[in-house]
This record gives sequence, C-alpha cells and structure tokens, in this order.
Amino acid sequence: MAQPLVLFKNRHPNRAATLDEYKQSGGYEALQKFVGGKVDPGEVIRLVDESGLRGRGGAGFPAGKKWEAVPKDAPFPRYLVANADEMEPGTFKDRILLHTDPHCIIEGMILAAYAFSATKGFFFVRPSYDSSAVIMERELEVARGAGFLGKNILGSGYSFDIVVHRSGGRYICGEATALLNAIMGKRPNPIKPPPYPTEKGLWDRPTVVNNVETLACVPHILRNGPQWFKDLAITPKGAGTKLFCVSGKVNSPGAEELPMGTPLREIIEKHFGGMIPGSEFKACLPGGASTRFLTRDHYDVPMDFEDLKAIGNRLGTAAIMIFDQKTCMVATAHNLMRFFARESCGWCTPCREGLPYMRELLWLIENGEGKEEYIDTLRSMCKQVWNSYCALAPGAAEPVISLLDFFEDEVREHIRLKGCPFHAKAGN
Amino acid sequence: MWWILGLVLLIMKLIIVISVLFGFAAYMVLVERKLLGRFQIRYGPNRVGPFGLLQPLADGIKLIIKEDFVPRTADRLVFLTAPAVVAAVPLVITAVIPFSDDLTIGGTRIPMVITDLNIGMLFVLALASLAVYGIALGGWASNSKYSLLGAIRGSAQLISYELSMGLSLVPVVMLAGSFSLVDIVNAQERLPFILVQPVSFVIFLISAMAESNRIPFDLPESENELIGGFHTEYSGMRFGLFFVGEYVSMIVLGALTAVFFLGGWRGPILPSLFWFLLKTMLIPLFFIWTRATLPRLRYDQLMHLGWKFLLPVALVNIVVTGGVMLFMGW
Amino acid sequence: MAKEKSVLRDLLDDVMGLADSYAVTLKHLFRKPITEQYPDFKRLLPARSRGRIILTRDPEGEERCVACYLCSAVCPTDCISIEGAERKDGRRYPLWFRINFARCIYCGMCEEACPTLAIQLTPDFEFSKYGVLDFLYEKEDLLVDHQGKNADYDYYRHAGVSVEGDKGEHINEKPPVDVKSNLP
Amino acid sequence: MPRLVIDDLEIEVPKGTKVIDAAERLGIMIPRFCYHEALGAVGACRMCAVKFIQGPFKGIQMSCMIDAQDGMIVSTTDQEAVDFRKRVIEWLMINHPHDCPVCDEGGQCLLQDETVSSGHARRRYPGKKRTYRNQYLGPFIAHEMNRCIHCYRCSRYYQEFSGYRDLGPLQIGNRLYFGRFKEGRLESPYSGNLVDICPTGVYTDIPARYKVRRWDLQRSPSVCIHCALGCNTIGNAHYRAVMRVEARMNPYVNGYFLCDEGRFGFSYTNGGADHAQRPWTSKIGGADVTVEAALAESSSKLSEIAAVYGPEAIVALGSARNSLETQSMLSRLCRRKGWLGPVWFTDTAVYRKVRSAVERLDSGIAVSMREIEFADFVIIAGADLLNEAPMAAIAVRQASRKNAQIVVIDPRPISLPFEFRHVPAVPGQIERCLGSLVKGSISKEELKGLDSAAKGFCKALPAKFGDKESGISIPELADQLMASRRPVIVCGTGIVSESTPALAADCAQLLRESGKKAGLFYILPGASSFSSALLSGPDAKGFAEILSEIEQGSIKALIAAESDPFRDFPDRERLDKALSQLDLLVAIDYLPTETVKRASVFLPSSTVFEMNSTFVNPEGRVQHAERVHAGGVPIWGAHPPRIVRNFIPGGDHQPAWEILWKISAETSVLESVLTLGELIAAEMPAFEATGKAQYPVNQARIIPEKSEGSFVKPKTRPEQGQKPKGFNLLLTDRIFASREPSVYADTLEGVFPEPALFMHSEDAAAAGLSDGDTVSVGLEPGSIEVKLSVSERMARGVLILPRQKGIEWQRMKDFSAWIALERIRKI
Amino acid sequence: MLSEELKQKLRTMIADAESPREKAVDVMLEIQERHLWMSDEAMEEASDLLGMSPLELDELATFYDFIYRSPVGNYVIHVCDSAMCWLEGHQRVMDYISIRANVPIGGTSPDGLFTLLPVCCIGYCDRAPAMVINRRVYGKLTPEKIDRILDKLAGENEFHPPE
Repeated sequence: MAQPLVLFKNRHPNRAATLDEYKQSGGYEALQKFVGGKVDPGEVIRLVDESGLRGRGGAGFPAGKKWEAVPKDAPFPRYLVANADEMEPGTFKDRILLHTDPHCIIEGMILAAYAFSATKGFFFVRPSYDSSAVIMERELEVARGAGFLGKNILGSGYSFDIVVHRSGGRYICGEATALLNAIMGKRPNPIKPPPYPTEKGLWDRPTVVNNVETLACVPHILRNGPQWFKDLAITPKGAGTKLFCVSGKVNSPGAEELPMGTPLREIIEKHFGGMIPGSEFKACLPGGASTRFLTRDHYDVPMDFEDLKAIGNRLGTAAIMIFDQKTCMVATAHNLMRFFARESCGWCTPCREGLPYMRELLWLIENGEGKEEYIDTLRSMCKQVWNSYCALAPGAAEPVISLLDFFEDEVREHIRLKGCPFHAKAGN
Repeated sequence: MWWILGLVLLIMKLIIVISVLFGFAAYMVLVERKLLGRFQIRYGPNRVGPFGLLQPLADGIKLIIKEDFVPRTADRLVFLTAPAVVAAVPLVITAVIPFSDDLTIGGTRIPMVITDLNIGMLFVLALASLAVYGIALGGWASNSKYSLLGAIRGSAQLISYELSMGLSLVPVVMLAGSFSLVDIVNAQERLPFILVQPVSFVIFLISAMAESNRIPFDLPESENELIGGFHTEYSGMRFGLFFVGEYVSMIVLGALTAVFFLGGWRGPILPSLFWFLLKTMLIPLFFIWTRATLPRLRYDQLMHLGWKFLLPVALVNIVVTGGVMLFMGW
Repeated sequence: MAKEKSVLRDLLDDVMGLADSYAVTLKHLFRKPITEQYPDFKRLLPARSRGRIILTRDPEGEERCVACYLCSAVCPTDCISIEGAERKDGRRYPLWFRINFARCIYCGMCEEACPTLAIQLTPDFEFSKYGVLDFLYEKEDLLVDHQGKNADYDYYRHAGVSVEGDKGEHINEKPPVDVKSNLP
Repeated sequence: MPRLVIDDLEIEVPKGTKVIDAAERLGIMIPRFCYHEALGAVGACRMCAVKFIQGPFKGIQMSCMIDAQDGMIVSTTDQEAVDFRKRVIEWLMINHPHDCPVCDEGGQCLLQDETVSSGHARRRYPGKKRTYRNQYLGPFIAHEMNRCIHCYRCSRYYQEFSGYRDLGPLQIGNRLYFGRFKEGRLESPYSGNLVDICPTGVYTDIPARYKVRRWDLQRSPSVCIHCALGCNTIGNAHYRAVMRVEARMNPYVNGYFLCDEGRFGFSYTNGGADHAQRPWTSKIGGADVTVEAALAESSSKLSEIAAVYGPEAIVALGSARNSLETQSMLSRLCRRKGWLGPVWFTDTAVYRKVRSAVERLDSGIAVSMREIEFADFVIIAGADLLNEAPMAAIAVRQASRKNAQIVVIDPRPISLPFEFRHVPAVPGQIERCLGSLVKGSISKEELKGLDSAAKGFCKALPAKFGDKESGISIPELADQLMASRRPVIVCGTGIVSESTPALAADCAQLLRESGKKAGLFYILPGASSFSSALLSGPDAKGFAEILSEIEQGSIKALIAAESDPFRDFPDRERLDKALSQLDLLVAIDYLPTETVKRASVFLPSSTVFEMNSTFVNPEGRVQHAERVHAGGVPIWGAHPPRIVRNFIPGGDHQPAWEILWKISAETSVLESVLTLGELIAAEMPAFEATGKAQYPVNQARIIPEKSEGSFVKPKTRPEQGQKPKGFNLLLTDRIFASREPSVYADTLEGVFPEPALFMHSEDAAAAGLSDGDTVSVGLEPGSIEVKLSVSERMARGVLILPRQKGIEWQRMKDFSAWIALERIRKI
Repeated sequence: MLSEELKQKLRTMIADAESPREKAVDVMLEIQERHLWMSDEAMEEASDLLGMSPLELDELATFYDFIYRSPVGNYVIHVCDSAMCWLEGHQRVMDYISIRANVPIGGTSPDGLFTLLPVCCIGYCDRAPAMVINRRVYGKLTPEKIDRILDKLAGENEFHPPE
C-alpha cells in the first residue's frame, strides 16, 4: 500500500514549505470554502466530528467534541491555543511538522477558531524549538499579508489573529490547563476541571487547546471530506494518518506519516530501516515516556488508539522509543522517572514526593543496593500515584508498571547480583 | 489479818500477771515480726539490739513520743477512751484464768488464779464481747468513713462469731460440770478436752481468731481497703493501746484455749507454770503461722463461715455430746 | 447419697488445701533467709535501674536538653518544671529546669519521653533529706558532665534545624536547595 | 439538598457542600492539609482521600474536591483509602525533619497528629532528606522551610485571601520553596495568620518562640480590644504571662483570622519583656501601698471632697477600652453619687459622631463583617480601614475578590490589599461625594416609588461632585452602584464631619428603600465606644468643658478609669497645668500611662485577659471575653524563687468596675440590683432584649429592629472657598503605633511605621518641600518636627498627622488645626 | 540596570499583550539576551514593568528551565539527558564538553564563556545525543562535532563581547 501523505506531502529536506507551495497542494482551499463562504461554523464542527479526528497530543479526545463544548452563548473574546509544547521524551513530530508545512497549521488554526468563533489564537511553543517559533512568526506574517489572518478574513467579517507565545520550558506546560496558566503569566500548575477551559479558560473566557498535529489535520478533512479521512486509516476504528516519531536503536530514526493502525513490526522494519546491526528488538515505548513498554510479544500490534487500549497501553503521541537487548530496563525506567520527578510542578504530594521516592528506589536497584521489598513498594506506589492531581504522575508510573510486569526477572536479577547485569551506568 | 494478806496477795498477783502479760504482748510483736520474716524467708527486725531484741522498746518509745493527733471533727471524749476499752478488756479476763497449780507457801495454799469465779466462763464470754465496744466507739468517734466501716464490720463480725464460740464451749461445761475455770482445768486431769471435743476445739479456735480480728478475719482493719479501719485516725500511744490490746487478747485467748481444751497448767515433769505458759503460747504462734499462710476472707465468706458452717456444727456437736453423755451415763 | 458424699469430699478437699498451705509456710520457716543486708552489703544495680534523675550532655559537651517540655508533659506527678529559651545561635535550651524529687516517683516516663536522651535516671537511689525544699533540684544540680547512656547520640546531628553552620549538614541530609539554581 | 451516606451515616447537606465538610458535619474528621474552609479546596495534599463506593464518582477521590451529590456512598475507612492516606503521610514525611522537640508547633501540629493517627512510625525511605535555607521574615514570623509539606496554604492565604504579593511558591517539583523574593519583613499586617494556617511548623510565632507548649497553656475565649471590631481571639497564658493570642473562629466577625496588631500586641498585659512596665502595685503619691490602703485613701478623700465641695466637684473619666461592666458601673455611680460624668471621649466631636452613628443602626441595615464579604459594591467613606480597623479591610477584600466595586472617599493616602477607586476628598467634601454617588444611583422610577421623606432627602442630596476634584467619574460609579444588589456603606467616625455618620445611614436607608439590600457598617474609635455612646445622654459634658471647670477650681477630684487624657488631648501644656490644680487624681489602670504616673492614688486594674468582661462591637454585637489567667507578675524569663508564698506578686489587680464600686463606698450599687448582669441591663435598656438573666451575654446583637429619626435633610453647604495657602491638619490613627494598648506592647515596637507627616505631592512642591524632608510645623503652643512623606493619592489642602509614637503631636490647641503655608518649614 | 532603550522595547512588548503578565516569560528571555541571566536587580526592574511584585515574577522565573536566576556564561550548553539521548551516551557528551571547555557540570567555565547544564528532553530524539546552546540545537553529537561547535562559538565571542 502506498504511503498516503497528507501532512507531509510538502516535505522538503531542510526547509519548510512556502505559502505558494502549500497553496499549490490545495492549501487554503478549505479556508476559502468555509470561512470565505461563511459556512455555518456548526458545519465545520460536524464534519470534523464525523471524520473521527482525535487529539494527537496524547489523550486522544475527539477534536470536534472539544469545540462543541464551547457554549454557544459564551462571552467573547474566545481563545484558541495551539499546543506545540511537546516535551514528552521521544516526541518531536510537532517540530518536524512545523519545519515541513507551517501554513497547514495556520490554516488549521483559523478553521478551528472559526468553528467556535475564537478571536485570538496563541501558538504556544517551547524554548528549544526556537527555530520553529521563528519560522512560525515569519509565516504568520506571510499569511497576514495574504489576507488569511487578521481582521476580516477573506472579507467574511470574521477576524482572528495568532500570536506566538514562547514558553520558559517545562514539561508540565504541555498539559492543557497548565498551559493556560503559563500563557496568563501564572505559575503553570494544572487546574482540575470543572470549570473546563472550554467554559472558563484564559482570563475566564472560553478557550480550546488543541495539539498542533490535530489542527493540521483540519484543513485536509474539510477539503476532502470526513469519509476520506476515515479511510486513510488501516484499522476500522482509526481515522486518518498519524505522524510516528521513531527513535532509538533503528537505522533511520525520524518521523514519518503513516496510516493510523500500521503495525509496529511494519513501522520498525519497513519505514525506519529496521534495527541497527547487532541489535535486537527488546522493548519499546509506543507513545512517549508516559506509556507502557511493548515487548517482543506485542511486535505485531496495530498502532491505533483502540488497539493499544485493548492491550492496556496507550498510543499517546505515537513517539516510539526502541530499546535493544543491550539496554538495561531498570536504568531506562530510572531515567524516565528522573525526567518525570524533575518535571513535576510540585503541586500535589504523590507527584512531588512520590516520584522522587520511586526514582530513589530504582536508582538503588540499578546500583546494586536494592532490596526485594522495593519491588512491592514500587508496585503499590505505581498504583497510588494514580490519585494525583493531574495526569503527570500516572503517566510517570506507566513505564514502571510495565517494567514490573514484563521485566520483573530483570529487576530481581539486579537485586540478586547486587548490581546491573548490563554494566551500563544510568547517570544521575 | 486474812483479808490483808489476801489483799496483798491479790495486788501482787495482779502486778505480776499484768506486767508479765504486757511483757509477753510486747515481745509477741517482735516474735510475730520475726516469725513472719522467717516464713517469708527473710530476717525480720534485727537492727535494734542483738537479734532485734530491743525492737519492742524502740517501738514503745516511738509510740510514746509520736504526736497524739485527734481529728477536728472527732467526738473527743469517746475518741480518747476507746483504745483504753480495747486494751483493758483482755486484762480483766485474765482475772479468772488459773495459770498454775496452787502454790503452798508456809502451809498456806495460794491459788494461782486471781479470783476463782464460779461463773468464770460466763464472765469470760461477757467480757470478750465487751471488747468490740472499744472498736465500735473508736471507729464511730473518729468521724471518718473508713473508721466507721471498720467499726461496723467489727461489730457484725463479733456478733457472728460470739455465738459459735459460746456454743463451742457448752460441751466443755457439760463435761466439766462447772463454769469455774479452775474446775474445768481440774476436770481435765485425765484427758485434755481437746481429745474429747476436737470439733469444739476447732470451732473455738476459729472463733477466737475472728474475735481477735486476726488474719484471715481482719476485715475491720483491712489496710488495703479501709486503711486501718477503726484505727485509721489514731496515732501515737492511743494507736499503741489498740495494738497492745490485740496482742494481749491474743495471749489471753491462748490462755483460755489452754484452760478449756489443753488441760490448763497440767503436765508432766516440768513445773505447772511452765506448762501453762507453753500451752498459752502455742495458740498465738498458731495465729502467726496462719497469718503467714492465709489470705483475708471476703466479707460474705466470713459471714458464710460463721453462720452457715460453724454455728450448725457447734449445735450438732452439743447434741452429739449430750447424747453420748446420756448414753454413757456420765 | 452421692451428693452428701461430695459435700464431705469438698470438706476434705478444703481441709487438705488448708493443710497444704500451712505446710508450705512451715517449710519456708526453716529456709535460710535470702535477705541482703543492705547498708552493710550494697548490690551493684543495673544501669537502667531508676533512681535519681540527671541531665546529660551531648558528645560535644553541650546540654542535651532542648526544653521540649515532653518530660514535664508526661510526668504523672507533675514534678518537672521548665522554661525554654533560645541561645543566640538558635539552639533551644532550658533557662531553668527544676525537678521536685519530693514528688518524683521514679517511674522513668520522662526518660522514655525524652527525644534527645537528655534526661536519664541513674541507679543512685539512696536519696533522703531532712528538708523538703532540699528535694528541689535545679538545672545546676541535675546537669552532669558526661553523656550517660547512649554516649554517642547527638540530637542536633539529626534534627534538621541548623544551629551552627548551614542547612543540610546533618546526618542523612542533602545539601540545601538553591532556589536560584539553574539546574533542571 | 443532596443526601449522601458517609460511613453508613446519612446526611443531607446544602448544595455545593464538599464531601469533606459533609463528613465534618457528621463528626467524621477526614484528614486534610491543604483544605481550609476559608481558602477552599485545591487538592494539593491528597490527604483527604476517601473511597466513593456508589454515585457519580467511584474509587479513591479527594473529598475536598467533590461536591456532595445525591446517592453518594462514601467510606472513609476503606482499606484502600486508609492505605493511600498512610502513603501520603509517608511521602510527606520522607523529607520532614526530625525536629519536633525544637519546633514550636509540636503539640499543636496537624502533621504530627495525622502522622501519628495514620500509624506511620518508621522511616522506610532509603534516601536523604531535602533541606532548605530559611529566610528572615520580620519580627513576628519565624521561617523553617525544612518542615514544609507544600500544602500551599500559606501562599493561598497570603496572596489570594489577604492580598499581599511578597510571599509565594518558588522553584518546581520537590524543590518547591515558599518564601519571599528577598529576605525581609513581610509586608502584610495580617502575617500572623500564617502561623495558624500552616499545618506544620514552617511559620512559627516569634514572640512565643520556644516559650511554651500548647498543652501547658491556659486557654480561654477572649475578644480583641485593639480596635473597635471586636475580633474573637483565644488568649493563651502560662506562668502568669500571656504567651500568645490566636484567632478564634467567628463566622460573623473575623472569620478564622486576626490582624498582627491584635495578635502580637498583647505584651502590655505582661508589662513588656521585663515585666516592669505595667504598674503592678497600688500607689499613694507614688509610694507603693496595699490595695486596701489605696482603696481606703481614695474612698475617704472622695467623701471628704464631696462633703466640702459637693459631689459635683468630682468627675469620672471612662474610655473606649473600658469593659461594658466598668462602663455600667461608672454610669451608675455618677448618677447615684452625683458625680460629674462619666466622660468617655476626650474629643467631644468624636463622641457626637459615635453617638449619631450608634443611634442610626438597626438590625435591618447594620451588617456584620461577614455580610460585607458578600457585598457587590462597597463605599468606604472617611475611613482608612487598614489603619483604623484592619480586619474590616480583609472583609472588604473578600468582597473585592468576588468582583465587587470598592470606592474609597477619603483624603488620606490609603493603601488597601485590593483594587479600589480612591476619591481623595477633603473631610468637608466627603458628604458631597457620598451624596452625589448615592443620588446618581437612584433612577427616576425608583425616585417615584419613594415616600416623601426619602424623596425629599434624595432631592436635597448634592447633585454633582466635580470629576475635577476626584479625577474619577462619579456618574460612572453611580451607574455601577445602581446595578448592584447588595451595596454596603462603610463609614468612619474619625476625620469626617459631625453630620457624616448620620448622612451615611440615610444614604444606606435610601438605597434600601430603592430596593437594594443595602448595608451599613461604622468604623468606631475604640473597643467599647458603641456601648459608651449608648450609655451617655445627649447633654453629656465634653472633656474640654471639664478641663475649664478644673481650671476655674470647681472640680477638685478626678477619677480616671482606664482613661488617659494625656494620650488623647491635644494641648499637653494646658492639661498639665489643669491637672496639677486637682486635689485628688485617682487613676485606675493597667497601662503605665502618664495619668497613672501623676495620680495621687493609683489602683491597678485587670486586663481583658485577667477578668471576665464584655464588649460591644460596631454592629452592636455583644461579645464576652473570659478570664484567661489570674494574672500577676509573670514567672516567665527569670528563675522562679523557691519560697512558698500565699499571695501572687502583682496579683493585686481587680476589674475596674470592682475598684470603682469599692472606692465609691456605695455598697448598695451592687446589692440593690443583685448581679452584674442586672446592673448592665438597668443601665443599658438595649441590653434588655438579649435577656439579662443570662449574663454573660455572648454574640447577641443589641440594636433595635428599627431606628428612629432618619432622612434629615442634608445641609447643602456652599462650597467653602479654599483658604489661600493653608492646610487643614488631620489627626489619624495608624496601625501598630497609635491605639492605646498597642503602643504599650513592646512586641510591636519592631514594626512601628516610621513617623511621618503626609502631604500631597503638588502641595509639597508648591511649598518647596520634597519627600523625606524633615519639616517643622508651627503650631500655637509649639512646633512639631517630623519627616515629610508626600503622596499623589491623597487630597490636596490637608496634612495628615498620625497620632503615633515618635510624633509629639500634643502641641495643638484643639483636635484640628489650620496651618498656614508659611508655618511649614524645612529643617 | 536595564537600558532605557531595552525598557522601551519591553514596554511596547507588554502593551501588545492581553494582560501584562502574559509577557513575563518573553520579557525575561529578552533581558537574558542582553544580560545573560536574571539578576535580582533585573528581576525587580522587570517586575516593575510587568506590574507584578518581584516575588510573583520570581515564581515564574524559578519555575522555568530556560530562565536563569544564577549567573551563566555567554553560552549556556544544555545537554539533553532524557531517554534517547541518555541511551546514545549523553554522559560521554557531558564529560567531553566538561573537559574540552574546562567547565564543571552545572557550572560555568572560568573564562565565563560556557555554562554546562543538563536539560530534560529537548525534542531532538531522532538526532540524539543533542544539546541546545542559546536556543540553537545541535544533534548527533560526536567529539569532532563538539570541537567544531565550541571552537566556532569561542571564535565568535572574540568579535562580539557580550554586554
């Protein structure tokens, strides 16, 4: 089957597609048709809803539903936020997308904004993607020049503008409510709904936060129809394509656009050049650091929201991190836990104190000071951090849960040998 | 002339008996403490004088020089006299106790009894029940709940055991055919009554123990619930009188037991006075032994024992004795 | 008749029981007393026996007592009174510390409660005086120049509050958090 | 009204009640750290986890985050929930130091309690403990960050509740730090509440530092007497000294909190740190005597004077810190013995303002501080809340947090912990500004619906108040006022004109008649000024009159019951001279005042901590303060002696009413009316309604259903032409430094604001003065030298002079003065 | 300490925003461009511009990774130490830079040129190991590449001394 290219069809090595290139590939047609044609915003929502587009940021919430949640009589101004603050280890799809086709995102943002009559858009970008922010700012100016952005878009009477908001850099800013706090210049602690941001978000106004990839899909859906989008996927329940970022022990790490539901084996062996010489597939994280390990047993699982859910896992951001047989899984889990412990915002106890606790235990196990009872402690703590305020701590527990599920022998080996059988120091 | 001699003799006898009695009582305290110590595998008092022999002296001095304290709300007169009653009663009883064979000096038989009353035993019983007045008055006059409780217990206990005590002595009288203690001693020329009347002896012994408020019948005092009972409020020599009274009455009861059941001063070879003292001392020693052995009875047990056991047994004993005497034709 | 028999048996049992106990006491009468002649012969008491109370010092020679009031709180006879104060360097100490030994029942609860092992009971039990006020022991009387039991323990090495020096220098502590640190 | 089942107990709670509160109503205390009723739920600590068995939520959930709903079945004792809570404690304890013995919170520490109750006793965490460096946070609060469990209560209280922005969370993750940007004193005058709010010992009380444990304290409910509001407190005493004062929850008055002046200003009762400042013993002519001697002396001297010169040669002074009992006794004695007085207020004008304020309150219109929190428009007229009644500012802030509009009409450079519109009007213009604001909010239709009196009043209100003068558009504010439902007028009684309190009442009444739930709240000058105004008749003599009578020689004796004219009277020289003419000056007090020093007979009285006493707050709420301890020279700080005594050193004090009764030799005063409660009831008819038999009365309000006399037509005075080149000198209160018990509290000395004279910057520029200059203000009896502080946020043409320590303001002829420009010189 | 020109620039920046606080991070990043790190004085002046208290700004400054509250060198080298870079040897990269540029891990080199800090995932997992230097990313690091980069940066610095 030929690879259907939707988001990446204007991919050029080492540069982003220009406005003209984008327009040639059918860009801004949807904008002309829907905004320019003053189509009822409800229609936009209906089409996107029908296409089965689900949030690409990790949680997989249907995009149309989110827009619908904005009350019709909600006060103005309303805000749209494009979340390009991907900080999940292994994930870099938004960067690739930004460097490939910024106008696709811009158009997506305008259309999404149109769907619930947003008046201002924020493009929230992390500091290490400064190059992306620069591209975005440049292309926004281009779009404004072309009349796609700003006051009275395409003469429709609808006005919308986008500003780039640079973050100071923290993983928690990727969480929608924390992100809103960050934009407002408050400490980026998550806020537990209700009220939902779609009712009271930025400055108590309705606000929708969408992932960049989600927004990029919108123009294509509107141009080609929902059924077309649905058919792109391999699995019946999936919809559209997905940017898979593969990193680790494969020959050509990077990001590729593949249909939703492409099996793991095919992704690794066909699209990313297979394992590097001398390496064997041991495990992978299918959707960034806050998912569970997939082992050799899951090698043929289709990569889709529902199929992974069926085996107790999550597609997350579809950032596949591949580990070979030379990798110590305890050290890997420790590294991930160190990441999460460091990036915890410090709001709630399980995350602030529980994650460093687990990191300490993993570190001791890795360094040969582990005790058998640590395994039980880790197990029960993995369960207990689920009662934390936001999803960071449960996400952090996922790799450890699967470490204890699939690699318990390896953990016990560490304890028995009083050291790491792989002799790979994890670093602190 | 006779009556002068009699008076002199009487006074001499009184002085001798009382001083001997007090001396015995004082040393009885030491003996008790020493014995209790040995029963409990320790020494007992051994610091004052050799083997603690001067301990009674020290105790006496201590009691005399201690503050004599009278509670503010006490009935002063009664409070002050009560200990005297307790101490005096056993002394009076000794008047009728023959303590030796008659002494013949210059052809004159001097009876070794202060006075040989023909109703001696009734006298003894009557006075014995007087002792409780001391306790009751002392307890009541103290105006303290502990004392009052102790006094009430004392009276109740006394009434309960006086009865069986008296009944236990009926066979003795029946056998001796006289109330005179001298006659009773004489009646035991052949056999001490203990052999004839063992049941009476046991009842008498138990009742005597109860009469003298000794463990296991020390409910009127019971230190751990009534903090001394009737003498809670007493101090100094007044307390000492209660104390001495108890020991004197112990000795007197010993003497009575000797007279009623052990054949009085009778005994082979050794002088009769010695025999009498020996027999007299046996009973206090037994009391001390009991004190080291038995715990205090509960009040209901005390009543149970007195009314439901000793009294019927004593009655049955009288009937049996009477029957046997009738049958044997004595 | 079985019933009557049993009454007699009961009586017999009772009498035998009494006889047994009399026999026991009688036997004891002839045993050698085990009494120790106290003032002539003094037994060595174990270190944990509960006699006169002292206040010990930590290995650095400082007063161990931090005037936390736990001993006075736990004391069943209320014989301890304290007033806490603060030294210039922030260390807590008792401005005065008074034990009324006339009230003390040597139960040792204060020692058990003491978190710094300052208050300790010693085997010194020969403790009698002529005046009741002489039983009021002040800090000067209580404070000794040694560590008593647990000689090595130094509360301020574990406390987590710094008296001298910086935070994070106590046992099992990390260096203090630098709020302005650039490290992630 | 949702019904739910918690631990097999069913309960019905109002909608919006959190499950944790529903459980509390059932007596089930779910452990919590971050949740606090006043601060709301944020779900940070995760300690209040319970198991939801049935209902819209399932499994382990935080009970503070979930509103009670129908059909919920909740178990707090479910093993899973218990295990989780135990784990949370373990997590919190992995870094908590082992310092309970040296921590002041030990014994009253929520963390300690919940750690013990969770059963967590052994440290399993193999790692090391995190440590932090502490910050200096000023003389009240000690900071020990190592103990922090990161519940965010402090920053939420400090920033959100009290509105100050210099303490908050720094850093991230488990390095989270609560502190200031730089070390230094906390800006908030409400910082003491951090001690109460912190569930563990991060913030501890410095005045009580290392002094005592909670279990050793004698605690009693008390009432704060530092300002008029009557905040509820708990007095804590130990070793004959008051060790600390804590806030006592009263939902209608102060909520859970207390200002720093009330919390830390207690040391006057101990005589300061060295206990020497309080006059402990009775004195005759400066020499120590027994109480009996002093009583006999004053008693006989008084009857002598009464016999020779008649009873009207004796005058009694009271004050705004007298208890209700003392006031009633004073008033009774004056009447029965024929003495002059009692004179409660040194400034007769203040007395008249307080009286007119008190007369106008009724239960329909008087609001409590709690009700101010629910206002949607607050007009503060002539009151500097932060300085005059600090907790009222906190109440208004709560309204402001709920988006209420706040307007302050006051000439002073007011700063408040919330956003407000400041109309810097000079005192003479406050009425006009208030009147035009209220008038502007009455729509034409509403005006038609009013009765004639109200209509007349409304019409007579000044129509316009120039925007030029205020820089703020009154019509715009009036429109907002028109839209509001629950406006509240907070009116001061300090710098305002005599007619302003009544006008404020009329305005509130007018707003109410126009269909709003309007409220009225007065800021009165002292703890018991409400009751003193009730007790005194309309024809009471002012202190100035009394003074001239003394000067004339018709008054020979003066009884000062907890009263110090030397503090309040502006002309010290005159007072000095007059009082030295007296034959007898009896001072009854607990403070080392100037009057006490000069008294011919001095009798020590009890402080609020040493007696049962009653105070009435500005909304008419009668509040009873119980005795905390017996008093006496504190044992604290020195080695207690070993001698056995049957008296308490310094234990001679007795309640002022008792002393008065004894020196009056009027035994019948009490006997004829039998009880103190009946005495009060007899003196104060308003008290009757609360039930005199139930003395002590607590929390009843003694204001009438309906007040008399309203809608007095305001005087539409013509605009007073600005006198050329001169200033009106206004005397004001300042937090910590000017009220009576506070200035004798050495605990507050560290935070006294710098003495300063305030002036508008343009006025200053015109006079050639600049900020920070030391100026000399020439007055008739003498001149005052003080530092100048200029501000743009105040009225022009006025000088604001705080009556605070460090300013010798008592060189004025009267309570206000007109200062010509040229009399202000820079030195 | 901020120049008037910079202040003016920041003021216009702030004026554009919905609320001044929104620009807090941008203001701090802008100040860091000129002054490398946020000193206390810079914080106070910036908070003044933003209408926040210094503490409120510090709450944000200490929260974020790329705002420096301690002095840093002209070039802040952030070496990623999250999963993929760790797998590909971030420790070697760190050690190499540390020795090569004479800079302690977490500290600044004596010449004030480089500061070496670890950082959480920077989103260049496909080019691991990676690092960010002054918001520019370098991936697939090898010793030779690091040499080249450091030499170039050191060279640039001679011509453009920082303020």
